[in-house]
Amino acid sequence: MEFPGLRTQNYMKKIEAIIKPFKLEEVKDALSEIGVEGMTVTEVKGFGRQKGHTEIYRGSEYTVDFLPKIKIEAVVADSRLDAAVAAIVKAARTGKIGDGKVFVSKIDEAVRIRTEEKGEQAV
Amino acid sequence: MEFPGLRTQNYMKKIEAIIKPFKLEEVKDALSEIGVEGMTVTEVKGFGRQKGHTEIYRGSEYTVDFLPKIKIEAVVADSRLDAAVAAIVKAARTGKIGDGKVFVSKIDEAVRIRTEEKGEQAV
Amino acid sequence: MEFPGLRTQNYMKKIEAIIKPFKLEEVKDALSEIGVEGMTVTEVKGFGRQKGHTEIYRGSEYTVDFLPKIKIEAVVADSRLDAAVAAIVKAARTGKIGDGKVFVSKIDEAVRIRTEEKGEQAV
Amino acid sequence: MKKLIAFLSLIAVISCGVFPAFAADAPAPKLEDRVTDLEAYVTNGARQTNAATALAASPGPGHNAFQMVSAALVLFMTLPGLALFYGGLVRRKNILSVMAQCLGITGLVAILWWLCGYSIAFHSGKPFWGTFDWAFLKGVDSTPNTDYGAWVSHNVFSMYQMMFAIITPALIVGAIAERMKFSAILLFVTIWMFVVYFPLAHMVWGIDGMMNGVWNPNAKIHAIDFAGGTVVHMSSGWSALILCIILGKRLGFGKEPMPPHSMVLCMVGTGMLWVGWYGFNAGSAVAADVVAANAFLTTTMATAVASFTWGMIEYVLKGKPSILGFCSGAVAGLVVITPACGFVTANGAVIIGLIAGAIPFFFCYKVKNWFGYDDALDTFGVHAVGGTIGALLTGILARNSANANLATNLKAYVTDSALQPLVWEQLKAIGLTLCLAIVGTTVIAFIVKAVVGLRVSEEVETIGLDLSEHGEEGYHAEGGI
Amino acid sequence: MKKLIAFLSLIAVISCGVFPAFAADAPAPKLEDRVTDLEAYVTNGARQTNAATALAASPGPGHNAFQMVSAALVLFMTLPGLALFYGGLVRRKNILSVMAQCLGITGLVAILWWLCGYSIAFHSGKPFWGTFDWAFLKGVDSTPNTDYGAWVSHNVFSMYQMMFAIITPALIVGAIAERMKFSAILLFVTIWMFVVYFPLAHMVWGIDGMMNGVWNPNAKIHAIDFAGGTVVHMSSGWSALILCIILGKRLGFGKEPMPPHSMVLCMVGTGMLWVGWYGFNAGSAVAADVVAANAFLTTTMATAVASFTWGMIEYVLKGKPSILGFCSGAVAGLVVITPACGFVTANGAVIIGLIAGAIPFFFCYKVKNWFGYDDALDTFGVHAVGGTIGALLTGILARNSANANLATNLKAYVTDSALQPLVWEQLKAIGLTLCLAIVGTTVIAFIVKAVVGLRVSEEVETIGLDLSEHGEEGYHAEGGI
Amino acid sequence: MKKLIAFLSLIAVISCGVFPAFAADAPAPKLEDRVTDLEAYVTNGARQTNAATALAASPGPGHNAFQMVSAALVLFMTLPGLALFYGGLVRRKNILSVMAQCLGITGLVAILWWLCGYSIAFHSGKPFWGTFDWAFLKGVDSTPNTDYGAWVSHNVFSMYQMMFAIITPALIVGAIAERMKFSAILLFVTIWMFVVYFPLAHMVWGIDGMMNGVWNPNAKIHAIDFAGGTVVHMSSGWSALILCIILGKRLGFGKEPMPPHSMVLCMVGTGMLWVGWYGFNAGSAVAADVVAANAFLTTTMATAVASFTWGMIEYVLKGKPSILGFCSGAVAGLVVITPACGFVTANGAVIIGLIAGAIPFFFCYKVKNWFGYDDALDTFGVHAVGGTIGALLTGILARNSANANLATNLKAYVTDSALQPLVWEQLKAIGLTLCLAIVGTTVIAFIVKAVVGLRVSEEVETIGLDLSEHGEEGYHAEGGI
Ligand SMILES: Nc1ncnc2c1ncn2[C@@H]1O[C@H](COP(=O)(O)OP(=O)(O)O)[C@@H](O)[C@H]1O
Ligand SMILES: Nc1ncnc2c1ncn2[C@@H]1O[C@H](COP(=O)(O)OP(=O)(O)O)[C@@H](O)[C@H]1O
Ligand SMILES: Nc1ncnc2c1ncn2[C@@H]1O[C@H](COP(=O)(O)OP(=O)(O)O)[C@@H](O)[C@H]1O
Repeated sequence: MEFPGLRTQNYMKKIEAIIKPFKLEEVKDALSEIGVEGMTVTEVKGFGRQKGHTEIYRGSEYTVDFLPKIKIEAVVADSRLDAAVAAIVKAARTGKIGDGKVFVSKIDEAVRIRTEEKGEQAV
Repeated sequence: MEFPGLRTQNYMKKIEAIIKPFKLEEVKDALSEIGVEGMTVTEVKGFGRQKGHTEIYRGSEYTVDFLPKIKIEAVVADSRLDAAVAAIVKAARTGKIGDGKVFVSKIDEAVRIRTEEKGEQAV
Repeated sequence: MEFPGLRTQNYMKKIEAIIKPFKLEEVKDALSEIGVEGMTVTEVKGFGRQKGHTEIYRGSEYTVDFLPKIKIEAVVADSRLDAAVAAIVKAARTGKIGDGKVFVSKIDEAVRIRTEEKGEQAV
Repeated sequence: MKKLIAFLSLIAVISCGVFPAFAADAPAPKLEDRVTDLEAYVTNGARQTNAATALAASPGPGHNAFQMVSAALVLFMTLPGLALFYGGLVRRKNILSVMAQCLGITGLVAILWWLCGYSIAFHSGKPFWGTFDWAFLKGVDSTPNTDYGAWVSHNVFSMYQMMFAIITPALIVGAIAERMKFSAILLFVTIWMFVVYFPLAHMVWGIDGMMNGVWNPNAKIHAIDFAGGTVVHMSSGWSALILCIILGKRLGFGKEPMPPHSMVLCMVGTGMLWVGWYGFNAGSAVAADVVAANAFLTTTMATAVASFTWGMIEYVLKGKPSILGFCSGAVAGLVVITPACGFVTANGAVIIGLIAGAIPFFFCYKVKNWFGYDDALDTFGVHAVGGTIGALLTGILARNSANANLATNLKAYVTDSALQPLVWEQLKAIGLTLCLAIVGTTVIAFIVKAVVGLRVSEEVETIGLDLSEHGEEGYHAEGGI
Repeated sequence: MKKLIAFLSLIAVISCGVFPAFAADAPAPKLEDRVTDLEAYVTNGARQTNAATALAASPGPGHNAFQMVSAALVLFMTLPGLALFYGGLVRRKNILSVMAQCLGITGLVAILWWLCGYSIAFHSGKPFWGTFDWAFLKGVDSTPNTDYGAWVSHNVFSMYQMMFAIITPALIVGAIAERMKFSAILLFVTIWMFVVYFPLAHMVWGIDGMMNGVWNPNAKIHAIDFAGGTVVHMSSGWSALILCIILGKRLGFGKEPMPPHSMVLCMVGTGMLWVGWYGFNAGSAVAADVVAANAFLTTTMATAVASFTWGMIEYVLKGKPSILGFCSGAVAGLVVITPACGFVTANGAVIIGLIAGAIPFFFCYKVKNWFGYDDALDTFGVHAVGGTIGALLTGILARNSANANLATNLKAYVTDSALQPLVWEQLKAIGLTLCLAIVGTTVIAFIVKAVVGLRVSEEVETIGLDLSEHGEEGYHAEGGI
Repeated sequence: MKKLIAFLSLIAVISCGVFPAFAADAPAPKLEDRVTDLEAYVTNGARQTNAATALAASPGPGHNAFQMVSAALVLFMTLPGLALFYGGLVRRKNILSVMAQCLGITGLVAILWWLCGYSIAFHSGKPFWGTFDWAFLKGVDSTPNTDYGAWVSHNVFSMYQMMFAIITPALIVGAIAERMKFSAILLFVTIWMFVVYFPLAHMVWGIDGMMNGVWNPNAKIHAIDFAGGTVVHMSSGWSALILCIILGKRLGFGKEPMPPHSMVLCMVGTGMLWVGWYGFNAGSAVAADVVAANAFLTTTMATAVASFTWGMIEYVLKGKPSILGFCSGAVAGLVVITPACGFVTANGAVIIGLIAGAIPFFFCYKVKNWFGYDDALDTFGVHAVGGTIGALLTGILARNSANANLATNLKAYVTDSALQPLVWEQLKAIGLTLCLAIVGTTVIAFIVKAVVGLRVSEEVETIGLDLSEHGEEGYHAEGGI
């Protein structure tokens, strides 16, 4: 399997969004609406400005700085990037601290395992 | 710790593969065979073409669009990229919808915590 | 939402660190100290040089090559990169095999969902 | 241990005063009477109170053993049975809150019970309220109280009944899960016990209770409730409905998916509930006698049939029989048979099982969505609906052949026909219970709302009650995350 | 409660017809007889049927209480005991399917039992089959049936036996886990109960059963099986082997790792099985008498020894004693002691424990891999092998000193020597049980295959039975994923 | 089953030898005596040994049933109760090790018990040590041993006591969790049973034990311990403290967060412990009599009050009542009431509950941090402290009105006043127990350290004991990871 030249271009982006768990459904729907057909979701714990809580187990106290979040990864064609990011931000926003982030980075290549389709066809 | 100039080159790539959980063993073996000595695996849920299921809990019905998948992350030297991607695709393929994806992106630097080795020596 | 020109530059990096679970607290503190205000943590399983174990369940034996690790993702401004990587390496090091890795890659854009702040302000 | 001897001699000592007939110096009781008393123990019959035999003041081992085990089984229903059944159904971030509510209610109610609850509920007094003579369980010792169990220690009976008083408010938790303040729950339960539970228990089970159809000839309503269809399930179920309506829906209800975080825990809880329920139902005979035996059979048949029915209805209508379906059916069966178990036959139990599998199903799947109230874990759909159906079916299916006491004490009401007079008595009891629960809960809810407020803040609800209200998380991964 | 009085008087009433001797107008029964009857209750002796004492028709509280608790304990073994023991061993995507199978079988078998199962198994009739006289549990009331328990209510005994009828097919689930259709399981079990279980139960325990060596003098095979080595464990275990072979291996068996998704649940289930098993073994005495007491001791010793033995064998051979090892050993010990518990001594039990820890270990670790059948959770290795060894060891270790009935009813067979004649009787019973289970299961399996098909589709198996067959998932994280 | 007849006749047979009075040819026992014996069964009174009635050699069903169920309940406390309570509190990587320790200890102790443990602990002999006459449980049959229970089978009593011998060392596991070698634990427990447990059990409960204040008139110390405050909780708790100090802290203790990996399991275990504890406390009456009944009530009240107290103290001091708080309080209440349950009144129990909720709280939250020892799961804070307080409070709160045996056997010591002489006896017992546990454990610990070493390697501890010591993991996700 060869990818001539492809690796120099950047025609796909990966969007990583860290959101509050209960917003997942809304974000998913928002993305589907604008035609993002696939994404991968991971359960994560987030540390940030949103202050954690103290847990007390008998003698031992812990400050739990890590709060449950959900990470959404979606690889999209450049053409879809802005719309996708906008959709996520809109759907995930509560206005309260801890709403999360969206990170964008380049993807050099994508392959659909089933068909070996590459590039935009794969996502 | 300084990385003079390194950051301009791209001599390593990160492979992210989303596969069906029961394929993990095969993929792992395939990668070891071609000499990939390390990888990191995460339990994820995938949303895509493969249709989900309806869950019914008494009165409430949910369409579960998220299916259990496994994400494999392996950082490899450019030289190994093609072989690695090919190995993954081959091992993870069932030909049925939902087989998953492989995404490739650039890694600017890698450090082995134990030895502080950098670059290719680190992976 | 438009990001004029931003996408060409690279003024932020994503640090992915795979560490031993019990080192999380130390690493988190080390990062906070140098002013990294946010990170996202994921429970992962790692495959590498550190040899796994054999599990035996009645008749069936498995070699468990995957060991529990924790993945820390922190997006930082370029200016902070070296300090952050150094802090992680220092805090996560036990000197024993399996200490883990640090990977660095480019981030094209970051958005704080709550405020829509972008770039360095977002992380 | 040797204590026995000691104990015997004590009995002797005591007796000198209490039962001269037994004292060394007095003529010993007739052998005839002693044998009759022994026979009474075996058949759980009336004691020889005229002649003071060696058995005087002693419980009967078989019955006492059964009652202690039954009490333990009923506690098992709440801890951990109900805590698991409910806890498995909530979201992960609220699992501990449900458990804390069960534990908190247990401690709280036990204290109220010792204080005066038992006395109010079971000491004879007014038709709807006892007295304070047994406050602090004063005088509630190991000697049987023949009003409630000729051969069971009074203190064991009081503890057995305490387990009922504990699980009843705990059932309400299901409806208001994931959003009510812990402090509000404690306050609500405290008042609710005095306003709803203690009076109801007295009316239905108190020896001079106004709805105690079997044992109180002067009852105003000649209703029957073997193990608590009205007292336990209707009272908690209807109160739960009102409370969850006043409380309002959970944030995101209907929008976000809120699947059970662990059907596994839910199923484990169901199994424990079923097993423990034998103490609840058969134990309500307050003896290991023929009535208990019948209750054991009817409880088993009704539950198994209801569980299978619910599952099969799902199979037919939804194409998939679910664990939650089998579990809900089992619990519904247990609820509906509760008031009936000591009064119906095996076939009656099977009929009850079929109905118990069908009607609550209908309420949980359809009615709830029609009205759109957020009865989080279906306390109303299962317990209120089930308890009400149960009370009614008890009226229809109670048979003299199943329980001799009906023939003796309710001849006029139980005529072994579907529309026997008892049915109307049951309807009256249902009405009264319903009103008490609904009115009582409404008033209390608003009082509590005024005093401490009912609901947690949006932020607390979002983050989850475990972290915010109890400072703990249900599960931790490696690294303590 | 006062009901007792009522009940007594009823007895009186009834008696008028049944036992003139007791009727008011007739001469009262001799005091002597009344006392003898009371003594009979305590010693679980034969009732005074000639003279009708006040005890007539009444169960004995101590024995009745024990039987009800035992029945509850046996249910506890299935729900949630077995569901957890098996459920913990499957992959996460199939945990609920195992629980659904346990719940579904419980409801189904209960209905069959009520329909005619109990009547076929326990009503006297042919040597291998009863009658339909007790269909719908007609006439099965609270009065003891002296054929099975002089002082235990008949309805309680029938429910107690029902719990055995439930857990037996549930055991089979272990072998065919993670791949058999729910509908196929229900159909298979329905036929299997009529072809294998009911007949076998009748042969071994029916009062005129052809293998009931202790109570049927005319038995063709004078075998003994105290609590179900043949009826429960051999029948389910051997059927499980056949069924899992016909069904075929799980996808990826031997290739993909399939570690237990939760050894924690498995261990919890083991504890519950052990505790519940006391109801299973000691309860099989149908009285809280000397025989039950001995069964309690032997069950405890055999289980503890077997658990420790299995763990230590692993320690020596594999270097690591595993939880699964200790758990498997405990269950194996419980299985092997089951037919023997009422007939062997403490030392006999220890010997049984040692063997139970070793031989099933060998089958699960080696034999299974040699033949390569996919007995997913080792139902064959533990239950078939264990049940068979148990039946044999019962023949070798049964001693008159352990159970008086052997001296009285099996003098010729139990000569207190290792090769006593009983051994051959046991071998015959083993052979017959084996044939019935194997032939029966083979035939039924192919019928079911033809009617609904045995196996789920590849896709369903890959995704997991929970989602595909029951529309649920065992666990959900925050956000409902 | 018909065995009864058989059994009766056997009794007859035997009797010929043993009790001529009963043999056919000899004059039958007087009716009077037979009735007295029957009454003795009901009241758990002394048996008619002079006249051999039909009851001779027979246990009493009610008491025997209760004892068997109680024994099963105490086993339930360990498997899975304690395994869950402790297992939930450790980190995920060590959950199975805790369960393995519970299972391993169960098998090991059972074997020691059968070997000679029971004989050393309960056969009369020296004031602090029995004999080997009951080694291999020789002669321990179904006939009651009137030294310990007039109407309970001796073999059942021995198994009941075995469950105590099992849970006691298992409690120690809590203090040394997550770091001690499995082999070291097995070796330690083996020696510890002979040095600490068997002697202590003999001193306190052996019929001629030197601290058996109630039943041994010649006791050197007239102390009382109803269900094991000294024997079980003090012995295990103080040994746990010493052992965890010698063992040293867990790696990262105080630095890394080590939150319970599943408070859910911990709470489930708590519920099981509470339910099982009724077998532990009420069962210690060795009869379903008046004493058991009182113990049932006091156990319930003390536990509920302690649980609520601990939770409310947290509420006030920390602002959040935690599940772990309610659970710890419940267990503390159970521990403190253990030695007292059979001797105090309802109000005494409430007082005990309040103290049990407060003092252990103080030790777990403050004292532990002051001294900085790593008692991982607070075995010392709860069991040692609780057991010690309990032994003392028993001395202060024991009342003649609560237990007739005090009036008869300890008149001089129990004067119904707070500072009655009994208090000093209790202090002596506390001192002796403390010394034995501390000295014994210290010596044993160093022996074990020398022989196999106490602690696992750093690497093993880091990776977790489950994988390294038992070759298993508690939980597996899809794909077997
Ligand atoms: N620099 C970062 N790198 C990676 N993840 C981050 C970073 N900063 C924040 N996050 C993630 O975003 C979540 C929300 O961030 P936080 O600062 O708490 O609130 P807000 O998004 O409102 O600023 C955090 O819990 C964490 O998971
Ligand atoms: N654009 C995407 N970005 C990230 N992950 C994706 C994307 N599309 C698909 N995936 C992942 O790949 C998995 C399989 O994709 P799907 O469309 O269901 O089948 P196929 O791979 O056969 O096209 C999904 O479950 C999801 O986890
Ligand atoms: N090439 C790689 N790509 C991604 N993750 C890796 C790679 N190599 C190692 N890792 C991660 O780092 C962890 C530690 O690596 P390992 O080789 O075991 O020890 P060391 O870090 O000391 O070399 C592994 O468990 C795995 O999670």
